[in-house]
Amino acid sequence: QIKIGFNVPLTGFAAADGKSALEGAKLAVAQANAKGGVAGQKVELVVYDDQASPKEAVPVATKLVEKDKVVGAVSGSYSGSTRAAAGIFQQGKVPYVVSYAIHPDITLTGDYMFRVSAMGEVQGRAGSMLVQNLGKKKVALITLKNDFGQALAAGFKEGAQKFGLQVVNEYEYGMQDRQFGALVSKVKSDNPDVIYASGYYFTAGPLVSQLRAAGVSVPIIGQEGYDSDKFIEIAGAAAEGVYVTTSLDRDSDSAATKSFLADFRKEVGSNADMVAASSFTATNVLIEGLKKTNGKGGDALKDALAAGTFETPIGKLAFNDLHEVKKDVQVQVIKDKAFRRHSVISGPLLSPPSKPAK
Amino acid sequence: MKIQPQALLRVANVTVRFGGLTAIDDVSFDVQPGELLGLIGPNGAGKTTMLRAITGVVRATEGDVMLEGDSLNGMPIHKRIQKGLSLSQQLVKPFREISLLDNVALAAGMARTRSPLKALMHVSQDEEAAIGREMLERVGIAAHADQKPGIQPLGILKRLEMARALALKPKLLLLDEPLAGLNSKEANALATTIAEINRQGVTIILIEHNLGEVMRVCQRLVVLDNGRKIAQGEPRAVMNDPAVRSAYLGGDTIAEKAKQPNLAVVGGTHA
Amino acid sequence: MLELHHLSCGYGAFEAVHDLSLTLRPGTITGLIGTNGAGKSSTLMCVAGHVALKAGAIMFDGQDISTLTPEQRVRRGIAISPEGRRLFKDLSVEDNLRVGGLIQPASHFKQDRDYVLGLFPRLGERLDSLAGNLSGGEQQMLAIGRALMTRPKLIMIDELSLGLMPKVIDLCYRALQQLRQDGMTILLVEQNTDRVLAFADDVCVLESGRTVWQGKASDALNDTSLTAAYLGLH
Amino acid sequence: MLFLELTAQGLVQGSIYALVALGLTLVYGLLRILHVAHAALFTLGGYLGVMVTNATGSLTLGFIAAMGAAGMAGVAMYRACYEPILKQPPFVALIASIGLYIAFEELFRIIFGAAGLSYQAPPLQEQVALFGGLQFKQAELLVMLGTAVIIGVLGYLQNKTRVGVACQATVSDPQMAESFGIKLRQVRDINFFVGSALAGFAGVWVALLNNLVEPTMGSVPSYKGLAIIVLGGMGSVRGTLLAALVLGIVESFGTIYLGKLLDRNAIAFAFLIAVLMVRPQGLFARR
Amino acid sequence: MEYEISLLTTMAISVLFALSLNLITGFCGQISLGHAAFLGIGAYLSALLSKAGLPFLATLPLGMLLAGIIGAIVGLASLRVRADFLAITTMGVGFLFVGIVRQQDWLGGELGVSAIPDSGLSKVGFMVFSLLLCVATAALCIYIRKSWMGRVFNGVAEDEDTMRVLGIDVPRYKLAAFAIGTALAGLAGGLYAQHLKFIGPDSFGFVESVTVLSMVVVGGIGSVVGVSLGAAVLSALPAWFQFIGDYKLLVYGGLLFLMMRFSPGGMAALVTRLVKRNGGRA
Ligand SMILES: Nc1ncnc2c1ncn2[C@@H]1O[C@H](COP(=O)(O)OP(=O)(O)OP(=O)(O)O)[C@@H](O)[C@H]1O
Ligand SMILES: Nc1ncnc2c1ncn2[C@@H]1O[C@H](COP(=O)(O)OP(=O)(O)OP(=O)(O)O)[C@@H](O)[C@H]1O
Ligand SMILES: CC(C)C[C@H](N)C(=O)O
Ligand SMILES: [Mg+2]
Ligand SMILES: [Mg+2]
Repeated sequence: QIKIGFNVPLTGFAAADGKSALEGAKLAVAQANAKGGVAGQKVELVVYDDQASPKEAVPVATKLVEKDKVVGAVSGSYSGSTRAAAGIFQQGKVPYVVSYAIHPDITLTGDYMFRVSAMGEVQGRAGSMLVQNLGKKKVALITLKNDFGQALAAGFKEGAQKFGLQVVNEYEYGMQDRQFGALVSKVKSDNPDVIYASGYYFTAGPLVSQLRAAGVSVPIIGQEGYDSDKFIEIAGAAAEGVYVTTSLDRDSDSAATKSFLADFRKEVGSNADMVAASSFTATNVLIEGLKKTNGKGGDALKDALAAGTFETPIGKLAFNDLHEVKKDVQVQVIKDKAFRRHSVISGPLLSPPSKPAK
Repeated sequence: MKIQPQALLRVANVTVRFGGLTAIDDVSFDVQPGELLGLIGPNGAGKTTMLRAITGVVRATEGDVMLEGDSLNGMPIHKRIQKGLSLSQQLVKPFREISLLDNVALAAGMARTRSPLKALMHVSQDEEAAIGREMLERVGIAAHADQKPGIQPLGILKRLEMARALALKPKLLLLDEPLAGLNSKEANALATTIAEINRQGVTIILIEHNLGEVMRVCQRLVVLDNGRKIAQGEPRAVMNDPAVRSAYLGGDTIAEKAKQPNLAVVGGTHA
Repeated sequence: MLELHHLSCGYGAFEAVHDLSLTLRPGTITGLIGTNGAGKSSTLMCVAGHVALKAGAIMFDGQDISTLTPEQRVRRGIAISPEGRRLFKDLSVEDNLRVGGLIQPASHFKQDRDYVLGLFPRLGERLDSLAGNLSGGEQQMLAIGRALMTRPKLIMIDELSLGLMPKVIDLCYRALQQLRQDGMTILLVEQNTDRVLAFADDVCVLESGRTVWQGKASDALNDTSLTAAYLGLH
Repeated sequence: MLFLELTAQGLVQGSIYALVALGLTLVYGLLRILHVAHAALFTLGGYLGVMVTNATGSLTLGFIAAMGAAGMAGVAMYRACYEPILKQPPFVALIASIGLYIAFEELFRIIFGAAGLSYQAPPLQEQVALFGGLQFKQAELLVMLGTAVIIGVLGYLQNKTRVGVACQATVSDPQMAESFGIKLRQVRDINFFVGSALAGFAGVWVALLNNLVEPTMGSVPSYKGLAIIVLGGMGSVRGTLLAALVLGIVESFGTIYLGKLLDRNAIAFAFLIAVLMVRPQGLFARR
Repeated sequence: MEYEISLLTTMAISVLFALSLNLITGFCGQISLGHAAFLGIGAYLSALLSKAGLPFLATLPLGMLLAGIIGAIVGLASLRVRADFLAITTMGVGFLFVGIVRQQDWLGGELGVSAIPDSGLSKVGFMVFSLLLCVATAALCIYIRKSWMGRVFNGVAEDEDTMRVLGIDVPRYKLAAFAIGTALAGLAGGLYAQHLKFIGPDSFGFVESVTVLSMVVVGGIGSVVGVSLGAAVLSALPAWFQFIGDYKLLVYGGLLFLMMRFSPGGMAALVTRLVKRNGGRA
């Protein structure tokens, strides 16, 4: 048996995403095993709950490395916990594939780190490009106060400067806020052309619905945090027309994407979201790497991952020298209660950072 | 008023107000070194408040309190205690988690506890325990030394309160109804103890409603009524003062009789 | 009226009162005396239902009330002015009296309050003060007044004269005599032994939780061995 | 205009705070327990409101179910959790309450799913235009109105009636309260029931305003409620209301004009600390 | 083995942290619901100074100093308010700390501080070092308990008004308790940062403050041995409970509740009771 580790928030505030991530990873493992596993052996996913908290992630990662002796690991968790775990995997020389945590320091931790998603800054820049593409100028920036939101805002502002957009006002709100009355009133009085608001579906749902209810009708741009059917459920009619920059394109022609979406539906019984797709991808990437090394971990696996290219539901991936991927950002728009393709953003603006010169 | 520069304690024109209520109204008196002064007056006259103003538990709204010529104004409680005051309260408040002896020893350790640093450097409590035992004996409850206050009856606690105040080795001891809750024999004994302590050089202000004992041990009386000082002087003379008699002793005057409530109202229904 | 049959009570394993039998005749004053720690307060609190009954029975008006809750006992007509006063410190004087009158119809309140204020005019000047801010004596008055507000058949007063000035003590005793005439039964705990012996009909002397003497107050005064040994009279 | 709107939004937020804190005030006022688990009843109310409304189509039924269940759960909490440890020092009850809160949060997650629930067709969402172009959702208007009425009634009960005095007597000295004919358990049960039902009531409103109930929705009220009763001076209905509204308005303006300097919680607590340093007994203490 | 080493280190740091709160809340009776802020102050200072090139060991006393000074300032606030008011005030201090840190770019803002340089001690070395500090702290606590300071703390915890009448400078003692307790929390913070190599504002929030308070209370407030036990057990609990996965926090919350409900004196009381019963049988 080949063991791969998986740290994921199953309890605590991020449990909903954690559940989705776990389903994605489990699907990847099941599919691999159905096809005969790796080097004739079955793949086993060792799952630990990290509560999305750095403090809990450290013992979890240590346990995976020391006790379970996993050959590689996948993060199905948020940035904070993933960062804390990263150091331990790096020290243990265990390749660690990160699915959707966006903190820049993760890949900087060392060469055993890999990330399959776009970093926050990159996605923020893509957001600014979308504004440009929509032909809008005056942006109200609403930022979720955590590492995710802050990274997005930084990227967005960087892009905005490049495109000559005007950020009329910038607001921040907390992870636990659900009532945005004051903020909405103020945004309304700012009278922007477009709103760029970061958040997770559980903050974005109420935010968008409250904006719309107050009569703010300008386009709203969200990002991968919105990417869940729950967002549409919460925001209801208000969700219609909201743009989302993400890594999953529901209308993709790619076979990998199509089969993933179908398989997920069949196995889990609900629609896959970005978190599920990313975790599936990360797990799959790791398994593909293992196939190349015949189940060996360590340096061999690291090199195999670094050298490989992977067909995944979120596009064709290859890692750069910092082990970040360069890929296009998908813009989805909500139409008739479903995520639909709007456009794809690509170009040099989306280049991930590469290894800092020492 | 005669000014006596050598007064140990001097209360000068003190007024205490609680919101709209004037509990003490422009009261002045002196306490001479070595004196045993009785502070008496009707319920709610302001006696306890007076002691509290002296110790700083309540702030005087106006006026000044001076100990050995130094003004105590604005001085926090603990400084006043360290300067030589000590208060035995009307409502007893022992520390319930520790024994009676430790209660007294804690007070006796004042030199050690003056600053946290000093307190941190010292561990032994032997000396203080010895003082504690002595004080408990003095007030007659040494037999209970190792028990916790929680289960003690009121009479014991009243005396514990006094032992604790004594353990501070005060120059001026303020006693608020130390005899309350004791039977006449015990009250008599404790009053004698108080007089004895006084003879050993501790100046004392005594609040008491037990007039028999007050008359027996006090050298001088100050009488408050409704926040005002209505009399002071030699006990017998004060007691004969008609103002004092009517406010405090309730001689059967005609007016008194007329005010007697109609007692039949309550209780009759059930009987 | 109130009959204690071989009553023992205490705290946890500790027995504060042993085998106390006492009968209060209706419309009389009974004094309960004894040194500190004798068990007087414990007896009162046991009758009120707050100290655990370990053996024996409490009969009131011919019925066994041993198992009733304190709340049921006061409705039967037993009121207490407890040791330590135990006022509702965060309530005003008037509200304390109001609580006293809770078991009576609201319409009685004004009348009963005025009676108490007539007894203790000092309280009338402090109606809006919080009970916790009252002076010691004022608190004692309020504790007694609050008990009276229940219109009890039996009132138990612990340390009646504690903290009261001589004039008010006189008043209280006179009021109690009047209440007795009106048919109320009174159980008094008092350190002021001379006073009790002069006023009470019956006395019971406790010592370390045991009865050492019981009988008519007038007889107690004549029993010199008793007065010398237990009552601290000279 | 913006000023008016921000004030109005502050009042809406404040009303929700008031409803949650009010239940806490009743409990705190009675038992001096920092009843963190109160927020779990708020969440319970939210869940039941959404589920019953979704199942029956009637919001009224949703309210009844939410308030009834939260009220009963509150009484059960008192009996099972607090009554046996009343004599213990206050932090014992605090930690028990926190444990209970965590357990409840997890139960909600395990039973109802981590992602939360929403109304299929959220009621009371229409906009109502008031004077001066001020706009409200129906739900927002109703929550303010409801809060005002409830506070009025409770304030009257607490201050002017025998029931109120009886309740307060049990605080200072429960034993003596019994000795004056007060049924201790009954008084406490009723207080817990009413306070908890109010939390459930608030839960339904929040669900209506956000169209979302989640296992963690009680975490902010769990501590903000405590902050409000302290700010209000502890135990008084009127003080709690005023404190909640003031805090709502402070947050409303604060998040807009100070949001870059401090987050919402920090603004609220900075205000709280500032007030307590000047008035250690709270804004509206009776003493 | 490394797993056990890491777990043991975590436990040692938690015990130290819990003891530091016990000094304030258990000994001196001043309840604090924002103690994690001081863990944070120590952690941030140590992390930043380490990154600036200072040797790890040198950062610890500095962290203690800063935490202690700020602790004393918060202590000043505690002089104004009491009991539940103090609990909520300190809770506010915790929120304020997190709110301020979030906004400071030089503290890493939301992103926190990572890549904290290694102490140079090996894993085992660091564990031993943490354990030593933890034992030293426990010894200090026991000594304080026995000293006159401990007696005064006790009195202040029970009835500060009466302490004043006994001539005790209550404010200074409260400040002393806050200063010592928060300095020790700062020490724990330095170890924490070094152990996790990553810190962010969320690691020092309300949840953390509540967690440490539950360690103290579950252990048995005031009892040094009890609190150490409580902190050791509660800090390792999530790791031990991995096998129940989804029910982890449910069980954790349930245990907190049951413990308080059936053994309000905490583990200290539980152990005493068990020992007594067994002794009785033997
Ligand atoms: N903190 C306070 N707030 C408001 N009023 C107070 C306060 N303390 C005392 N008083 C009032 O001030 C008056 C004087 O009270 P004080 O306790 O000094 O009386 P006293 O002379 O000691 O009476 P007693 O003999 O009954 O103990 C009383 O009427 C009391 O109600
Ligand atoms: N809560 C308690 N727990 C344990 N023992 C108690 C408790 N209260 C009182 N006792 C004990 O019960 C005995 C009787 O006390 P009680 O208070 O009834 O005496 P008392 O006659 O009223 O004395 P006093 O005249 O001093 O008030 C005493 O030995 C006392 O120590
Ligand atoms: C669910 C995701 C949007 C999480 C996010 N990328 C983070 O790192 O916090
Ligand atoms: Mg007095
Ligand atoms: Mg007694």
